[in-house]
Amino acid sequence: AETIRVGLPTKTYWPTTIAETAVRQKLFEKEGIKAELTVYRSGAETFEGMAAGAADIILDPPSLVSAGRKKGVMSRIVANAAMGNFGWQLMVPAKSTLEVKDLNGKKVGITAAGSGSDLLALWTIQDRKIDFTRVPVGGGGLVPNLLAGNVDAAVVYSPLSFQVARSGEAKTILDYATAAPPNLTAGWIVLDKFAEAKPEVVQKAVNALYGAVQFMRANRDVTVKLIADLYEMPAEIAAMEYDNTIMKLETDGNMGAANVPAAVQLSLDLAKLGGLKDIVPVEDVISTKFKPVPTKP
Amino acid sequence: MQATLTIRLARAAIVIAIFALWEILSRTGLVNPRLLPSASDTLVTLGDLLQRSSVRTDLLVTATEVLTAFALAVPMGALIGFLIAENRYFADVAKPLLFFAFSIPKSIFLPMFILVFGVGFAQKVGFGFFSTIFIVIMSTTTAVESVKVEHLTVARSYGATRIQTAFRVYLPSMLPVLLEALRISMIFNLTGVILAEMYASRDGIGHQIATWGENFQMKQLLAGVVMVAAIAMTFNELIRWVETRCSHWRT
Amino acid sequence: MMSAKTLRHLIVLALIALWELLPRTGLIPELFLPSLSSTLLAGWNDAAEYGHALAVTLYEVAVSMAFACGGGILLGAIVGSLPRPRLLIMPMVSSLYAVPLVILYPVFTVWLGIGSESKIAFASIYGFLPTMLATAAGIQTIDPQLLLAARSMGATLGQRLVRVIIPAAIPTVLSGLRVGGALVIVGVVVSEMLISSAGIGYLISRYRTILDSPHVFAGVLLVLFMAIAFNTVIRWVERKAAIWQTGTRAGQSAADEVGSGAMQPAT
Amino acid sequence: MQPLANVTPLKPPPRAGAIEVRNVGQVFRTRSQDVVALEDVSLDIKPGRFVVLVGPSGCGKSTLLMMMAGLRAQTSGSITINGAPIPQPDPNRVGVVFQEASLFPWLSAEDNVEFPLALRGVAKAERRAKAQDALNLVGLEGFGKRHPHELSGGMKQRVSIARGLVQDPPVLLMDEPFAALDEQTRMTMGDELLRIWAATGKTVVFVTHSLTEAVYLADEVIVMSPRPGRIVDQLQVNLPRPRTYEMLSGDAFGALRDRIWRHIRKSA
Amino acid sequence: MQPLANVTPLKPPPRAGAIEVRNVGQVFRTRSQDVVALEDVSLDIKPGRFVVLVGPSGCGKSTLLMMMAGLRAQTSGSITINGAPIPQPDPNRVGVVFQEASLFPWLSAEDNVEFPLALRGVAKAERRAKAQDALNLVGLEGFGKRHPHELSGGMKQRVSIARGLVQDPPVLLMDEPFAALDEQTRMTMGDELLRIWAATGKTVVFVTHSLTEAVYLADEVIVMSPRPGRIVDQLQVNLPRPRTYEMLSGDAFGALRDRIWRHIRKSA
Ligand SMILES: Nc1ncnc2c1ncn2[C@@H]1O[C@H](COP(=O)(O)OP(=O)(O)OP(=O)(O)O)[C@@H](O)[C@H]1O
Ligand SMILES: Nc1ncnc2c1ncn2[C@@H]1O[C@H](COP(=O)(O)OP(=O)(O)OP(=O)(O)O)[C@@H](O)[C@H]1O
Ligand SMILES: [Mg+2]
Ligand SMILES: [Mg+2]
Repeated sequence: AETIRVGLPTKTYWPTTIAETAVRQKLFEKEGIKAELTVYRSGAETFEGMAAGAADIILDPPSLVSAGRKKGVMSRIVANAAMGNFGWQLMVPAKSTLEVKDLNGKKVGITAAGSGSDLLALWTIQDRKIDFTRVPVGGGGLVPNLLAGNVDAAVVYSPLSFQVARSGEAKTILDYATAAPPNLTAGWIVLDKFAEAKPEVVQKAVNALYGAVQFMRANRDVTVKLIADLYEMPAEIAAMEYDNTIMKLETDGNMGAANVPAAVQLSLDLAKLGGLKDIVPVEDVISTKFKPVPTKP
Repeated sequence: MQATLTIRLARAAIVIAIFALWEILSRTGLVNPRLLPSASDTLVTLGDLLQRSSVRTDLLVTATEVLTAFALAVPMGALIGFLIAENRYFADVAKPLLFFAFSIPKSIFLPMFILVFGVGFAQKVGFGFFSTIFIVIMSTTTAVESVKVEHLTVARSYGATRIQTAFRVYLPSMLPVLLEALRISMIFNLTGVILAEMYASRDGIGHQIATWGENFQMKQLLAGVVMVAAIAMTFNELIRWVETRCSHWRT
Repeated sequence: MMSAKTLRHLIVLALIALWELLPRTGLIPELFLPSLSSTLLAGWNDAAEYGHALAVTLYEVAVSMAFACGGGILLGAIVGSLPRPRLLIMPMVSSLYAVPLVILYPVFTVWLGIGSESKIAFASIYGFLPTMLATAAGIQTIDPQLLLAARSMGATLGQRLVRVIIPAAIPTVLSGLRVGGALVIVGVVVSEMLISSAGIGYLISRYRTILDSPHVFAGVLLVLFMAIAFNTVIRWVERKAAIWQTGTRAGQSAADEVGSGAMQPAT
Repeated sequence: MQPLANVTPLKPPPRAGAIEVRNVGQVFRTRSQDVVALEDVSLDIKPGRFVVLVGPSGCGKSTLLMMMAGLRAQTSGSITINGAPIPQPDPNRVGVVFQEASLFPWLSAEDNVEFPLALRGVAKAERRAKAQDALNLVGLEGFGKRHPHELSGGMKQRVSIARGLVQDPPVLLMDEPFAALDEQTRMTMGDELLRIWAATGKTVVFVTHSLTEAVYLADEVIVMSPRPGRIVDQLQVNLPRPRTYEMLSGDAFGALRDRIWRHIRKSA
Repeated sequence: MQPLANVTPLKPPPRAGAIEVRNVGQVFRTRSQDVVALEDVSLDIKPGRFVVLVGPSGCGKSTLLMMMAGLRAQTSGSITINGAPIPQPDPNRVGVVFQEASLFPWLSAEDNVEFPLALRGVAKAERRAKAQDALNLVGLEGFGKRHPHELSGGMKQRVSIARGLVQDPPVLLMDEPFAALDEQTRMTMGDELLRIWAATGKTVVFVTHSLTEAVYLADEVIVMSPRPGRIVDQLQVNLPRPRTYEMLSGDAFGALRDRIWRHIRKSA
């Protein structure tokens, strides 16, 4: 059988849960293909991995597709995975009394310049008409620096955000899942070459992945346990991750849907804010050739 | 013999002191225990982690990659370093170039390794090798340059071939410098492999550590760091063992 | 045969040509290696930004260099010349170095701050140990008779250090310095790449996150220039110190360079 | 050549170089076995004496000198210089000329000679002048700028002697200083040394393998035997001073030389 | 002590150690100026001769030896051994005992002596036996396991001599090999050397500062003067062999010694 190599940006991020579910529920097998999962350090690395020929299908935001096309890496989003920043939250230490509007002139921690958290921080600046310093502290430095007071607030990803909120160390002052306008935050991406050479493999892969999403929605307990195992987290946090992100993911992934171009455009606009110069037209970023038909477990 | 005993005791005392300090800092809350879990907690976590077969497999994978990269980088680096030291022409051509290559953060080149090797064993070993070889070359060059001319003259007068000179004069006189170099190289090697694993991986301990770090799982993170440090220290001890066996002629 | 310098320049030219041609012909995607011209263009267009970043990085490198090299040589010399501390400390020090600092760096910023201090601390440690270990190892190769002679003339520990140990170990110390200095540069840039809001490393990682490879490599080019500058300084010191290295291989070749020393049949 | 009067003490030290060696033993531990290098050695050297130490190779002469210089601790017994023990080297009391030249390869000949003065912070001009005098004295005028590897074996040894002399301590220990010199230079240097000694009132302990040299220079010759190193004879040389080359063929000289020779012959 | 007959050639080399030195000059370039160490030196040494080189310190004896050994190229002129030039060291033609012991500090005394044999791949047992013989010959029985830093100055030099002898080349160059030895050991070693020389038919070129030793050992004494180094005299020593200590006091001996002495005196 054909093997499809799936590239995932970081382990404790919902795409991993999807892909793992698809593997464990043997959805790829049902489609007659095999899958090999590789976890990368973050979105950019995953994209580089695909460009280097080490991954066939990856999950990443539209901005990277756009940037890649300008750099000679031709790829498109074939399926829409999420239309919002679920689980992403602007947090301050529990004892802090700061509100979003008070952040003017303060320091806000992000993972890396140009990353998803940076884009959200920039959006906050623009949307709330305030100005603060974005301080890249890396994924591992986010919470430590927040707790130590080196930054006044931080843009935290899930399920870390749930975890620190739960432990009472920090609290949320802005939930991007609801605050930010719905845009296409992430989609499944393949190289144009690959889509042309093996369209059936791509089709089968998205089928399996969206089958996994269906399965997860239908099987709360199994999924919560999987998340808890994979992320090495208490079931309680895993349940929050399930309710607040997994349940919000796109279920059909159709790039042909009417709302998609605008959502992609918005996503690119946000990226432009973050310093992305390599913008290409929306129609170059997406492909409507594949419409996922979720595999039945 | 007695001296070595006291030194051993002193060393043990220092190790214990470090752990005690760690424990105290964390327990008394001088340092936020969420940021620095106590030594005992970390060790307990370490024990738990080692129980997991997945962690053991990861450790094994990493150790294999590290050793392979090391076994490739050291002889090759030593050879190139030796050639550079021995051959002025080669040195003039290569030395500055190698130095520049050495001064660039290697992680920039990680994608290139994926381009060439894909993701997997070869890529990790390749990057580990790449991170190590420059320092081996540079250290070997240094070591060669510290050899005494009069000893070379003696060997020459007895008609020693190049190989004989290398093994019978260079090697023993270089040994102290060389062993130190090996030590440093090992650390570079380890860091290289772990960076490669963090970058893209399906297994290996570096990958685990990165995840723990990003999820603010401090106990696991520290336990992971202790594991990696333990691998490096074991290796260190190995080199020290060689060192004490070879260094009796030094006063 | 062509002179070494010519060959080296040819190699550099070839590398430059390859750098331009490989991406242009599409053999390597521009994402991994943008052509030299587009790199230079990117750097030129944002020269002000790079200039500012370079200033920050240079400052951090300079301070770390002072700590790493100065401290490394001094401590290496002390530890290397006293057998007791050597046996006691050296294994501990090299074991400590075995702790993968890169992983812990994000946590360290909690105590060291996110600004220049943490970069300087990280790079100093990074460059300090190789310098120190190399110095200490070099010192062990010193002829003990020389130390005895100095002692008989009443040299204090400090005098022995400055007047005997360091000059005698100079070849090793210098190359320890080379390694240490290079590592300081790497250390500063890497720590900037990990966590920071200024400096060349920051630019590299920012542009990398948005896959802007020409800007990434413009940063790399600047790092390279720092390495070249540092190398020039070291070579200058090396030439100055050539006279100290008599009696070793290093001295022989240094002496050849100065143009003295008798003709010798090929080794 | 210039008389050494030029190489005067930096701060005139008390010319009282009494050396007392009491039941000294030295045991070296090697991997295989313990080596008794010296056993129960006792000596009494009055200030201002010229004492020569002779004995077959490996009998412990250098070891004894190292202990007197405070460069090595004895395993048993005690050594005092001017009544005080010498737990560590003290250039104000004792100077050493080593058996091996032990020059610093990175310093020129004159810098090597200046080294001990530089350690004491003597001003540049002064120490350069003193070094020049000392180099002239050992016949190395014009060689000051050379580095050790550019000197012949005998020249290196002479630089080392100059370095010992320039320190001008009340006690001077010299370990086979003339071994690498030709006979003519050796004689000149011997005479120079005697003149310096007479002018400064130093105590000199001198190791040599040349019995003629021993008798020619000494007030007292101490003969040692090896394994373990012990003192087998102590001879007073009562020849008048200044010594002359004519004395070499005199009967008194011959008798002393013969007596030492018989000891050496027995024990070598 | 054992006769060196035991230390026989590994593969009997042609005992034809003719040395021809033709108009050889050596100029050293130092930072300050050029040093003419040797100028226009010509020599003809017949195979099997025992030639002694004497001259004041720094006259170029060591330099000449290094050139004969192929360890240093002459600036001008030519040197041939058995008719062929010696562009690089060839242990099958020439062996060297250096002025400084130059032992490898990381090897024990016996390993140091075995070193040249190990280079040629001689089997362990055989080379151990040969090294033992050579060490006994120089009076170091039982010191084989010691490392250089555990030996006295004279002992180191003897190990170095043993290392030179164990190779057994047709030409042996010895640079002040006995300088650090006491007179008794020196005599014994001299006699041993003469026996080996007679038994093996080697050519020996020997540097010494002892004129007595020079005349006692030599077939021919070559006297050099310094700055620039030149040959000022060449004396045939026609005393009968084997030499005895009685000859030392003979007139012929004294006359030769005096003639050399006058040269040295003039030039030192
Ligand atoms: N560090 C050491 N370890 C072991 N043995 C030593 C050490 N130093 C000296 N010895 C031994 O002690 C004895 C005396 O040595 P010493 O150097 O004092 O002799 P010496 O009288 O100076 O001889 P020489 O005339 O040959 O210089 C020798 O047998 C030597 O092997
Ligand atoms: N590498 C060198 N560079 C410059 N000058 C040198 C060098 N080697 C030797 N010389 C000079 O050449 C001359 C001859 O030196 P050489 O060592 O041959 O003397 P020698 O006859 O062996 O003296 P000694 O009896 O003192 O050993 C000396 O003046 C010495 O200073
Ligand atoms: Mg001695
Ligand atoms: Mg000489």
